[in-house]
Amino acid sequence: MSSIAKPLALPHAEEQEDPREQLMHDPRSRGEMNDMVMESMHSTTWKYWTVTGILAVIVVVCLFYAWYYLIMQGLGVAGVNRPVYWGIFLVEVVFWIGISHAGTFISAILRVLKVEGRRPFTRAAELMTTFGLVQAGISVFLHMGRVWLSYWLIPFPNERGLWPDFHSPLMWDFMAISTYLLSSTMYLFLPLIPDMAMARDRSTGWRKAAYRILAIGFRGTEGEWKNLITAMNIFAFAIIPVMFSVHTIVSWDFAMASRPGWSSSVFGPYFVIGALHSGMAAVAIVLFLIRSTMKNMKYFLRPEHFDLLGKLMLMVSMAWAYFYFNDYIVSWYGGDKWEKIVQEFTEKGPLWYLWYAMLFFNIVVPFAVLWNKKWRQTPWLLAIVGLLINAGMWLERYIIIPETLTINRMPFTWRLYVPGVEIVLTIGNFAFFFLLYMLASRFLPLIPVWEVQEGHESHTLRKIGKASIPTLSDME
Amino acid sequence: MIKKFFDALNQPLGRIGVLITLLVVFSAAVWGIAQTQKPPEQPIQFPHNLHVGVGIQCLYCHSGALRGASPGLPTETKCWGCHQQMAITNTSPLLKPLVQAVENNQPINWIPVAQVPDFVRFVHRPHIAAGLNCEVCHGNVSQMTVYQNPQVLNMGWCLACHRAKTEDNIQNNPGRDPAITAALATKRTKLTDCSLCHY
Amino acid sequence: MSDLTMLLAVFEDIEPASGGIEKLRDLGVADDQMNVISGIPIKATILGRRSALTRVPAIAMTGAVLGMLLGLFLIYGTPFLFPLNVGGQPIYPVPQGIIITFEMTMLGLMGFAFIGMFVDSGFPSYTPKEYIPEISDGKIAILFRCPDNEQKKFIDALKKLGAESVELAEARQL
Amino acid sequence: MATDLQLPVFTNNSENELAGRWGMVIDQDICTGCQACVAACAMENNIPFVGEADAGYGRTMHWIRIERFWQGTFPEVKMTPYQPVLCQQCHKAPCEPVCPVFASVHSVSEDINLQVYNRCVGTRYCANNCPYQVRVFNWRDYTDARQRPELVTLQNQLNPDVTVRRRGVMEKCTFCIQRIRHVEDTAQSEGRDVRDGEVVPACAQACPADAIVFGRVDDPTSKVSKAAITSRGSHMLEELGTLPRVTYLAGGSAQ
Amino acid sequence: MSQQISRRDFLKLAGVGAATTAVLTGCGPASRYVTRAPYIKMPEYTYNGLSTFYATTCRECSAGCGLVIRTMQGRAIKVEGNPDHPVNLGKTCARGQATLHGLYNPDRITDPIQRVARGSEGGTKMDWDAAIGIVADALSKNKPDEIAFLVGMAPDHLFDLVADLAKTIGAPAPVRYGALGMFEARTTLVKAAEETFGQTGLPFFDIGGADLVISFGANFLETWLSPVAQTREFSKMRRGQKNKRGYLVQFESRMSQTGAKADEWIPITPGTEAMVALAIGRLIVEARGLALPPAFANVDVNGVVEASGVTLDALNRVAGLFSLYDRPLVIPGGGALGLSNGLQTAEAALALNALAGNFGKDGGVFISPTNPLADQYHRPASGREMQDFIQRMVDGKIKVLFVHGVNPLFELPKKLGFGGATKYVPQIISFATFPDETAMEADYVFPDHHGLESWGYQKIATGSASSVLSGAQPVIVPFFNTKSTVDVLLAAAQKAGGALASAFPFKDEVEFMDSKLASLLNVDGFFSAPEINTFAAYFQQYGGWWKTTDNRIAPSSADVLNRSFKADAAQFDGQGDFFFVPFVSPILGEAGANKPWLQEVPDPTTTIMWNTWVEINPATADKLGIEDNDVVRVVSDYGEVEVSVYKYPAIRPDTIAMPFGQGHTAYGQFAQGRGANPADLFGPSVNEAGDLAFGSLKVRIEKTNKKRQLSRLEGVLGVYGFDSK
Repeated sequence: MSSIAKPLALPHAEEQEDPREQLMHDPRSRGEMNDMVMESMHSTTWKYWTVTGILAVIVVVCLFYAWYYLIMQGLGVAGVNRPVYWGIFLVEVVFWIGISHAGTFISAILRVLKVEGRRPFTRAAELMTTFGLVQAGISVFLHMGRVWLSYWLIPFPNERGLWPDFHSPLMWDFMAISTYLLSSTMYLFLPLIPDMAMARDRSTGWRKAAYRILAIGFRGTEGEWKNLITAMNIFAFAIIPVMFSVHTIVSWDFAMASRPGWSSSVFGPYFVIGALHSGMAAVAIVLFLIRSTMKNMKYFLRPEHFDLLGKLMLMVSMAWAYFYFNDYIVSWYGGDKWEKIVQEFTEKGPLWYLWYAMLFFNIVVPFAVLWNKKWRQTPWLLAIVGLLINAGMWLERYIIIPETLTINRMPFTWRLYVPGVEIVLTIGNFAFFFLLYMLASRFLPLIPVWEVQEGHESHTLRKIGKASIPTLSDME
Repeated sequence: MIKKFFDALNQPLGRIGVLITLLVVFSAAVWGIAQTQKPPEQPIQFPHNLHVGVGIQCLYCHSGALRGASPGLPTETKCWGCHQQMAITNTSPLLKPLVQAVENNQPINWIPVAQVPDFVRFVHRPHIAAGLNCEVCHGNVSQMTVYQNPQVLNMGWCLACHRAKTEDNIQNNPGRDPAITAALATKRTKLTDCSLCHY
Repeated sequence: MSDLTMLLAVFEDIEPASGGIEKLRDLGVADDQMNVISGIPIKATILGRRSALTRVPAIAMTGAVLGMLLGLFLIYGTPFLFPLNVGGQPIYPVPQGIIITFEMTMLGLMGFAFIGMFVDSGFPSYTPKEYIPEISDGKIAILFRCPDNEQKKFIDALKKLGAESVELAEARQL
Repeated sequence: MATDLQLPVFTNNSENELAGRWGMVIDQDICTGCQACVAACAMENNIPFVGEADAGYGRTMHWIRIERFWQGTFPEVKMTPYQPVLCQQCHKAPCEPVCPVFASVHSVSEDINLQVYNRCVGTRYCANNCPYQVRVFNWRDYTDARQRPELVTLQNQLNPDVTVRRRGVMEKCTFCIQRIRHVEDTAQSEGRDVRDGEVVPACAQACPADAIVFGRVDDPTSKVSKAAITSRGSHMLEELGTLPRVTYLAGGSAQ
Repeated sequence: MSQQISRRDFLKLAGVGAATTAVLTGCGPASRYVTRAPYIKMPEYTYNGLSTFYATTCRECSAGCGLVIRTMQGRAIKVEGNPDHPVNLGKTCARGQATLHGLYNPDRITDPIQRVARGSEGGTKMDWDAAIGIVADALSKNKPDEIAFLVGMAPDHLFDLVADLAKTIGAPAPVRYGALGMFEARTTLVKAAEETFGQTGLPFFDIGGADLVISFGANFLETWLSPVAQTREFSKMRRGQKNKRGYLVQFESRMSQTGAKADEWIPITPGTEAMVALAIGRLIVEARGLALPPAFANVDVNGVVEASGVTLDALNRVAGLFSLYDRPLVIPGGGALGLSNGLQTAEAALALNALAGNFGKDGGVFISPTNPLADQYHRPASGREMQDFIQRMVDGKIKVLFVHGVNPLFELPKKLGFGGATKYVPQIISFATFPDETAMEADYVFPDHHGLESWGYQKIATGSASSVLSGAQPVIVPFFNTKSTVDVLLAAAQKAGGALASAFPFKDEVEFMDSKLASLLNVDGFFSAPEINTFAAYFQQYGGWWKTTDNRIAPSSADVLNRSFKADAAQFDGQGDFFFVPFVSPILGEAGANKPWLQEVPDPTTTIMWNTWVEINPATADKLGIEDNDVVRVVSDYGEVEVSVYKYPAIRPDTIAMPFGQGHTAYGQFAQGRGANPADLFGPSVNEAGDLAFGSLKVRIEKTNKKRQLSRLEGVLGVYGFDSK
């Protein structure tokens, strides 16, 4: 006997999804949202100040004092040696630039593609971009042997008649990172202007003065909006290639060197994807922290957003695995003697466990967790996955830089790298990132309220047949 | 509190205060730089003008310039060669350090002034061989008492001359002879080479 | 012509606001005598207005050209000023030139877009302006000029259309 | 007077000088690994010593090192011929283009590879990119007598012709350019060309086995050119196309 | 850029030192703060920027290489070889290069001092008049036979003076000693020559002329006799001949630097060198089908194969080489002679040379030229003689001991008891330049100049075909308040008065030297002069005087092969499992440990810097469960040392080796407390020639569960694989 249908599911299995669980279909008035955001900025507990204080102390000791010590003593206090001339400092540079990619990705690419789920957390991601770049910049300077002369990288006319050498990938890097830092800071600022105006309108005292300055006199007239939106559109389109170029150029620092394990043409896209991998994961961590520690954020940051992030993370993880495999198999199959030695060293050398840990964190963990929608929508779980991915990506950079550098074409010099003061400075770097974020969280509206309201305006529920279907009208 | 501070800055007096602070910082920096450029105190306030005036050649005391890198500074023996025959030597208070140095067999610790940094190798000989007179770089010493550098000895200054001397223009190559042009190019390659001075 | 007064009409929602604009136009207020101040960007067509002119793209393009020229100078001009041989590479390299020119072009583009936004909107300006803080709470305000003596007429008409308040616009410190 | 404004024309003619100027031949068959070159180089070039801990951690400052490997196990064990490794003065040096500030540049006039210490900002990219791993970095202030009081008297030995490097600066073998310059200057003052064998770097000067020969490689009659023309000769990592200026003559019983 | 105070103060105020100036002046100071302290009193001719070069003689070992020191503004800048000098022809070794670090060593003794107590640091500074008074008193107030002189292998003019002095006052002849001499086993070589050819003198092996060199333990490229000259000759042997590449075969139990250069390195049980040499001789004779001469008659080839661990194939191959090559040369030396049967080894090797018929021919064996001053060869005291000397000390027969140029507390094996014997000597006067162990134990230290601040000459023992007197002169004015020991002794002689004063009427050192050099006037050399001032000027200018002819003496080979040679098994002291091969560190030598740059020059075979290691075969180490860098205790019957392990692939599994040169308990900051001294393990046994049988030891290894990282230049990962740490 043939049946006309498969067994039916339990009733209401699909109806359980209430559209009101989505931020866009749970509108509140702008004033209410403004107050919520303002309240979240104003409420500081003793816990907040304790954490901030501890972070500040760590920054002063582990970053500023340790840096002073490093400068006065020379890089000998770090673990770099011959042949590992580049150590954790550059791992940090790549790592933080990677982190910084998430902000641009979310606010630029998703803005261009009109992914509505981005609305509440573009700001949080953009802040990560800027603060991540600050850390990357610091790490570059930490890395330099004579940092006090780093201004020689700036092309300016001088009495020596000397200019920087644009043949050098580091110079491209310098230009690209400066461009990226400047443009991402501007891009952070543009959508912030209306929110600054909002904050200006509802604060007093020094905050008022500061917001007034930052709101640069914005009222919201037609012309102002038009200019702002136009500028933002230009930025959204222009910053995407810059973002790709930045990490590609970072990868070229390695790929341009004729070193086994580095000289690879897939490094550009591989690094970009790697950057997104760690960046997305970092967004997950930061969103989780914001949501769980700041007031009123559970309204703005909802499981649906973690779901979106989770999907992106899964996608990026797969892409990363694809690119890694690409890089791997080419050198595995190609049979270049030195490439093979590098591979053998990473897999079977004294640091073999780092390689396995990297693969586990970067591929296995996201694959295992992020397929499941329920798990994706669990913020703490996503944060843990994010943490592991970040650890994995940090290890990936560690394997690419100090570990690969151990192997070169002169076996007589092969030597392992043992980090020294870098560890302290890394702690300082992380603390500085979180300190900046903590301070910013009480000064800048972490939710772009006007964008959320804009979203509310364009979303409706439309009744089609028996169901109310969330519907988006393009108002931009 | 902070607001008050910002408000105070908006007052005319506050703005003047900011201006004054900036000025003080700036002039301190200028003063600091100026301090580094002041000529040092020499053990003997040697009057170059007097010695050049009586017709003593630069190379008499700084003879190393003819043969090698450093022209050298004269020892008390050289001074004494002339000064022991002069009556003023024993009477002038300015010459007391010299007399003492000779009597105690102590050196005169001249402080070199026309110095390039340690990472620059400057060799006098080829410059003299190229026909440059001392005063081209050291200024008119006959007008100075204690020597002072007439200009900042920096890389741009060196390079400008090296380039000018090898530039292929009418002055250097009046007949526009291709052979001279080629020779100038070769010379320029050498004279603008980093390895000429830095090693 | 009699003196003009500046009025500020505040609406709760977009619909009445667009009605208000239409009404004002009917009442003879020219398009350049009104402005809409809103907490979110609203498309001009929604309000039935002509789109505001923006010079930002033009300024940005100028910046892009300037940036490109700077990039070209850096990569091809500076080696001309002091040519130095490195690793047998050409003094005026093409691939590197693409990178530097690209970065500088983008920097110019974005930098000038940013500056253009400031210039075209007259930012930053801290002088008192006609504004009410409710706008950032999502209200829409129409700022318009009307003849002094017909004030009442305009207020009534707009109130009828659902304006929360129509008052004399007064410049205030933002 | 328009010609006065004419900008000088600079051409890059390094491509035409592939033969190079200065070169070295090292005969591994007679190098006895005695390290005299290492010590001589250190003394000539003001190379600081770094102490036991740093030396064991790959931070020795030697500009020349002698490599050796093992083949086989006891009793058929053999040591590979000693190989002094120093800067190969590549014509197409991978270290040069990667420096962002032109601290690692090519001397077109001498066709050697320069490290301009005072220009160096310490990115260490050049060292990474050097396939021969012959660049050394001043990891600490090894030459600062304020930090190392033992140097106060030892610094009387410093060669005034060579810059003393401080922390954060990359350095490497210069082919004893101070000696090249000195000899060139002497020759010029005597109005003659530099004679073959007149320029001797410190390592070649010390080498008791005369395993190191130095001279002009663009002169086919020079001792070094003649020494290089043998079936035993090879360049290190020749496949990289760096055009090194050091020729190694194979050790062992190879003809 | 000047030394201006205000600027310096400003910088201090600015508080960021270098960075600020860099920013301010726009140029990074690579070295502006390295102060080259002005050399206070410059002669007029040094004031310009030109270098001045002085010819002198290296004093780092007794080989006597000629140096030319580049000086600038009164400072010695660089050591270069003297190209005219017949020993080294312009070449130097690492130790010679680093001699400047001795000259400017921060630990030099700066003033004459009287120790408060023996062994204590520092002491009371004295002035030189008082010091001379003390020396004069010591010379005149003691009975002549209670005065003893212990001097090093360099310089010879001092030795001549001391010898004359001893003769004048009737004291026993001065004793010369040096650890290098002990490790070279010079006495054994001399004795072997005497017994084999009946001629005294140090054998000379013409490596450069040979095309096949078979070496029994002779580390002639490292520290043995005259390494620079021998390296040059080796290079000539290898590649200096037309269409022929010289071949080197090395028999030893641990691959030395010389062994590493060998075309064939044949590991051999220590102590079997003599029998292997004789077996090879027998195989050659048999292969050629000649009548077996008595020299090789007693050897049992199969027994040799078994005892030595060298296969019969290998022996046959080496024997075959003798007919393949035209000019074979056999060299005995180094560790092979420092065994109980060392003399037999030397003689057996000479017998092989006799078989090769190379005596007095190119590439053969000679007796080294006698020195130009035509007195006998002053070899270092053998172990037996040193034992006698120490016995005299213990017996209280020495009331005053003068020590110069040698550091017996370090260089003599501890077991010989010099350290204990010093307490029987009421007065010890050291002339040490550095605060070495012996100077610490002395009552007075009257520091001599460093070699580069001194006048002098050195009689070249070997290394040159012609007879050479190498000259030394000061290249800078003395850096510290030191005084030439010759001057001190001359002044003391004057002060002591009497016969002493009239026997040494010299004003100073130079006058004394001139009196010695006077015998060379009008002798045929590469220069000659009719009167002493001209001669002395040339002597200093050229860095010595030498003949232009070949002055080597051809030994007579008449009866060598008809003698009967013994090849006994070597005797080993102790019950350990391992043969012990001590060798002199090729870099540090006996006295290089206080020179920081020598410490940092890697050892040629292991690439280790700054420390001592013990070499163990990897297979043995694995069996014992020992890893690289593990600290083990090496125990002999006479002492023990703790030292880190280096798994050395080229050493016999039943042998361990340790370098000599470190393990100082004094001798300045760079040497003190660094490494271990293998001489602490040595016993008192000597070979038949009286040389210390330092290799006649069996030791055992005990684990300590400690680890101490050895500093190596090599990257372990690349050289020994990823598994090694």
